[in-house]
Amino acid sequence: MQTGEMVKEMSVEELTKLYRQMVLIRRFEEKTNEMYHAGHIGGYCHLYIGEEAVAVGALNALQPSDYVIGAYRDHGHAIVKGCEPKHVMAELFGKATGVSKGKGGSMHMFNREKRFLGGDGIVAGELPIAVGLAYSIEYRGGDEVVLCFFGDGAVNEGGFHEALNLASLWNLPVIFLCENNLWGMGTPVSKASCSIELTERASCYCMRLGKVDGMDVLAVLDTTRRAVKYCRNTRKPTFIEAVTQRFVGHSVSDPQIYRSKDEVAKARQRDPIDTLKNQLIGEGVKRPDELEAIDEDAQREVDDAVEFAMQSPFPDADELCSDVMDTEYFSAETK
Amino acid sequence: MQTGEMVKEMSVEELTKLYRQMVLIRRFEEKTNEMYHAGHIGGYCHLYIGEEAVAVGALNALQPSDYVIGAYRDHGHAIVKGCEPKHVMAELFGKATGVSKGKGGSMHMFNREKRFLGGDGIVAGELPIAVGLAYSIEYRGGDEVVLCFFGDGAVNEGGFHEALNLASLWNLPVIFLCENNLWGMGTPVSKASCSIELTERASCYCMRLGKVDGMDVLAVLDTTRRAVKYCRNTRKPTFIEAVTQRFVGHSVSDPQIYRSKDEVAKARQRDPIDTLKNQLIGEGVKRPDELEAIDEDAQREVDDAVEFAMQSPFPDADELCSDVMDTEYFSAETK
Amino acid sequence: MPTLTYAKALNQALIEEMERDDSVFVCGEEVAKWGGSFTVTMGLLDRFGEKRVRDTPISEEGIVGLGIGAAMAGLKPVVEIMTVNFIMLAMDQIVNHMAKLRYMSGGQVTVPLVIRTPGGGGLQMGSQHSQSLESMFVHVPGLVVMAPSNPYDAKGMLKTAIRDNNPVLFIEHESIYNTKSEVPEDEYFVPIGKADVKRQGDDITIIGHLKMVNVALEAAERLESEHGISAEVIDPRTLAPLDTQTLVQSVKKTGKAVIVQECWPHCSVGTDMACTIMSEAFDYLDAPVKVISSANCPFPYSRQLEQMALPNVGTVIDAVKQMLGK
Amino acid sequence: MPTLTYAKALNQALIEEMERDDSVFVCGEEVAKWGGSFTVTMGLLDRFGEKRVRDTPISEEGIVGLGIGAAMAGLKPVVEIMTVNFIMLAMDQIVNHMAKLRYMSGGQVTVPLVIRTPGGGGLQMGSQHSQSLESMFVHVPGLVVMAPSNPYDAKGMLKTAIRDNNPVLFIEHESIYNTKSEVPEDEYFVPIGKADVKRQGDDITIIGHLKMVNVALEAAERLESEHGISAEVIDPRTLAPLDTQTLVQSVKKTGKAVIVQECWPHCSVGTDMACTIMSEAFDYLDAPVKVISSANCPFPYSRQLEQMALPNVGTVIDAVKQMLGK
Ligand SMILES: Cc1ncc(C[n+]2csc(CCOP(=O)(O)OP(=O)(O)O)c2C)c(N)n1
Ligand SMILES: Cc1ncc(C[n+]2csc(CCOP(=O)(O)OP(=O)(O)O)c2C)c(N)n1
Ligand SMILES: [Mg+2]
Ligand SMILES: [Mg+2]
Repeated sequence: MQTGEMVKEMSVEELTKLYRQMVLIRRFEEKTNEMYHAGHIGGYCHLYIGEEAVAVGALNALQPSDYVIGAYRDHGHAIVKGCEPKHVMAELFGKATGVSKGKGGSMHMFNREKRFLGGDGIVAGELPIAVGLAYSIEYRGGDEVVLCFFGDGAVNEGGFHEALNLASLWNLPVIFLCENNLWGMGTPVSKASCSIELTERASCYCMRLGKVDGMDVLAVLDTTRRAVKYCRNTRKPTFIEAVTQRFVGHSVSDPQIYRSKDEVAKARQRDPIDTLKNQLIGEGVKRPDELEAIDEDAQREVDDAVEFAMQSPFPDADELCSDVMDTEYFSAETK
Repeated sequence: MQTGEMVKEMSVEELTKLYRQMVLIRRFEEKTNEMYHAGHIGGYCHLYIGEEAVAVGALNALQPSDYVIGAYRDHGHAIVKGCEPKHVMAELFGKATGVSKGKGGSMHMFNREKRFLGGDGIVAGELPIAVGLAYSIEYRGGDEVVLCFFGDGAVNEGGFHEALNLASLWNLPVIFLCENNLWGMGTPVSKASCSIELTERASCYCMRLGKVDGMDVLAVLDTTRRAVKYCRNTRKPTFIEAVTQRFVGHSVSDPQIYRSKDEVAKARQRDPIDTLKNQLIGEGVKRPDELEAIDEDAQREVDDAVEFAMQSPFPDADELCSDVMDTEYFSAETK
Repeated sequence: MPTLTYAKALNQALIEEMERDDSVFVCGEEVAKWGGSFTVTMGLLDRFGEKRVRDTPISEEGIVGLGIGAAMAGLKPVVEIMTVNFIMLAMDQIVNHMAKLRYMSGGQVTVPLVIRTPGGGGLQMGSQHSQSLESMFVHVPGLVVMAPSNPYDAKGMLKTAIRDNNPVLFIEHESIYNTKSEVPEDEYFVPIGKADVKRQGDDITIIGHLKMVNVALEAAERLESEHGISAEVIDPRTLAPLDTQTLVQSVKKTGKAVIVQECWPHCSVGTDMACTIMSEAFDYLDAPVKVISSANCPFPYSRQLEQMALPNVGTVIDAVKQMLGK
Repeated sequence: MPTLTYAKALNQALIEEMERDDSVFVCGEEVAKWGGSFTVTMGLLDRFGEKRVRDTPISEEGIVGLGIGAAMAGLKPVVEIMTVNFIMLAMDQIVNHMAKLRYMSGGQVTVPLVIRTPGGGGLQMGSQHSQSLESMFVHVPGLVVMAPSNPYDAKGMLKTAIRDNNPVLFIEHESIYNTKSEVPEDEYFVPIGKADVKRQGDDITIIGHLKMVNVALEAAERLESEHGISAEVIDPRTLAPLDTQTLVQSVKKTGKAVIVQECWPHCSVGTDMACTIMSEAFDYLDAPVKVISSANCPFPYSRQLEQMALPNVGTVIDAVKQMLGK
């Protein structure tokens, strides 16, 4: 479907939601960057600025009971899948009110209730796990699907290969969504993958392949919706490559010596938020001032999130060694 | 090329060599089985009976300076690449005169001088190493190639994926030769791989693919020769699937409950040794009695190998902890 | 009481737990049609069907990940890794995922996955197929590590492992699958974290796990009959969390300890237990705890060499005699 | 003498060895253009070109295998694994290949491969990025394991590692790359298997490696100035093979030892050294050797929690004072 048509067919609420979520992520990440440099956030911190259309488009194709798992660049995915920004921000601050009680950090956002099963800091580590989530669905005869995000760099890990073969062999409902932002740290796809067409790299697993412009939220939504429908109906896996751009460094402390300012400037000309904004205004769905109000509202939510994170307590000392194991080991008496 | 034509074009010596090597492996493996059950050989022991045409055909396409590395079903490969049968048998007996001093065993035949770099007991473990061997060739600007053998089961390991991508990405001269004997232990290819066409599984690595009847030694020779030529000239990797059959169990102690006697009987009708024998006789290259003489000679060599192994001493006790490290660590004085 | 092999006892545990709880399933290389390389899963495919007893491709990383994901979603997978040697391919999933997901998610996610895998040497399998790698798992917080030495424990421990809510590395031993012992017909469980005093004694404590329990017991019998030495033999059974108390108590009583393991010496279960005992029973010890391990080299193929590489009854007896000055 | 950072000292070692020997090459994720995640390989690409300084795909198993193969064929690869956490993906190549090829081939094959990789915590990297996993490598026979604590050792040890004929795991520490010390301009080497007494003392021996050497030294200074306690500080530098003699000699002199490590407690370098010392200096010890480790849990992200998880100067001082009854 042309995304212009989609704007005409979708409800104002739906469209507004996509816009708001992208803006919310953008503001959230900008603030995260600020808070990192102000010393409130530590460790590795990977921002999603520029790539918002992928998570927003893809996750809006799901039903709430579908599982989601992804990589370490996960703030946006966590928020769209249902974590409150304040709990994500509190996690970044290492506070007890964070989604993972402050123990996980930037790369390990979790919300089990919302079926967001993390953030994974090991490149491609989440793919075999996604296959297991899907196995559980088939095992129980459910109709859910699993949406698994990973980067272009993950395609070269052995775990990618084992996971795609298993999912295909056993007909498991996983949507493997490769967020191809053209770089894995400072390595371009061409220096990491024998083919720069990542759909080609997935072409040997006998599964349906798709490629989409990851800078166009409606295109991502449309493509993912089809994939989800296919997956839900056939119970087979599919692979989608979403070509996107990160407008910022690999992490907050990346000086980006490996790519030109020009490349980034060019990428920014296709800002996914602007694209949708123009469509919404152009098609008369929203007025500029209405969108501005949304922007402000998102900014407020992010500011509130920071306030919440600031006010929240750090974890108690006894949290250090809790959640390691269920120390109530099974015993015959507890039967 | 039709293999019938090859018989006409090749020299008697070449053809005889192929025949003799296949027979030698067959007799060697039969004797190995006997010696295993007589208690002279222990551990895991995987025979190559039925698959001889693959190693013999492929290895005869190489020049001596080319590297070879393979899996645990390696007696035949070791012999064709230049290990003396008596040293291979002695290795099986765990004797000090074995190719690996009795420390390696059935799965770990090595002959560094002949550039046979093992036998590997980890499924797909040899593939990344093969890539490293090839890297060393390119690094030095040599013209050698690497021939790397592995089974159909190895295709589903992550190491396969990483190795093929690397070799393709960096243009390294490796011939990846998949010995598809249709089974990985008791698992048929269809239960392990999303596609039963293993060339399809290798189709995403942007390398030349080939498939060959692994029960026809001349076909294997021809296909591998082309691959070696391509590889030597272009310095790029290639993938060959040789479809073959093991006439016996996965290892000497496999009762084969997973496949029918019928399947095995049918496979035996295409015995690669008989096929070549018929071609040689049919084309008047050799008379039956000449071939019988070769058979007897091979049998004698195997009997001598057993005699040699029997007579050889076990390793000395101090061999236990030698060859672990080079204990002459580098120090400034040794500069 | 019926007598069962170690393999059969494990098989019974699987059957009982699978009958009781639909969410328990088994997967791994050759577990279904073949019945498991060591026959532990024999008959399960016919009984429970392919959904619950599944042959996998040779993809160790993939199938451990599969087990983790399924466990996170509430199933109770029992993944077999054919031997512990191959688990090196799944270390990332085990160390960076299975052991940490609960913690990293602030307790939201649980991973009630059991990985069954046998190790050990003595069968001339060579360097890549003879290892005892349990020490690596004991090193990593977040994992329960169990290692039964006999059919009774095997069954009771596997049932507990499956019922427990934690990730469990369940280590078996390749050369004791055919050893037999009495196994009750009534349901029973062996608790996590509880060592077992396999033999009472006063003069010295001998500690071992897996096959080395048998070695220790045989050594103890001969020490008694041939040398009049009364050895206590303890099998920790669970290696993590370790039942330090039982070990230390015994050593406080005997004042001497020998630990025997098939692991390599360094950074091992054996030296770790020795360190704990020497720390906690320091004033009770007449001599340092002696740790007998496999030789510090890859395992050789050749039979005699391999036998030299492994601890045996003789080496245990010698160590005890030396310690007691006999 | 010029003062260099730990990162720069390593960088110099690489440059010197690469200039000397054409067969030395570097590869790994982000080692070329980026100059290494921690700047250790900065400038090498320009100097030596892409053949010798090569960015790889994210394929840890593949690139360790690549290094093994190249080393078997006579090259001298220095493979960087970005952090030790990711090495779990290459464990099979390390444990089942790199460490065993020499032995399994009866001594024919040598694997002069150096794997450089940093570990350690304290930077809020979270559970999957803060580990100290060197104990796993020390467990496995066939590997040299080196772990320098300062720029001088870093340079001299890396040069030795490259020249040596054995497979070497060369463990660095993420949070000391910017620490500085004097590094001679003339060529020098630090030998394998030689501990270094970083500070002389009489009352107690403190042993640590990597960053914990700095912690131990600071604790020793404060123990001296604030409590009049004279602590000897030893850095084993090579963890395998361990310089047992130097450790034991010191403890025989002081009669007391504290070991401090960032590793987790069980089956670790620390408890292993403690076991060795308690065995070999049993009669000289006034108290059991105390091992201070990271908390037995995955590393938490939150700063305060993480700081609690790690040993620090205070915990060392407390342990020493307690041991000396002060
Ligand atoms: C197994 C593993 N190897 C290396 C790293 C270090 N690392 C972190 S992010 C990254 C690049 C990943 O690139 P890509 O998959 O394209 O994701 P992106 O960062 O572009 O979103 C690397 C190499 C890691 N986290 N895990
Ligand atoms: C990593 C690993 N996993 C499992 C095994 C156990 N195993 C030994 S052989 C084998 C089957 C391999 O099949 P294939 O690759 O087709 O080779 P074939 O035996 O048919 O020659 C398995 C699973 C192993 N050796 N290594
Ligand atoms: Mg990327
Ligand atoms: Mg096969």
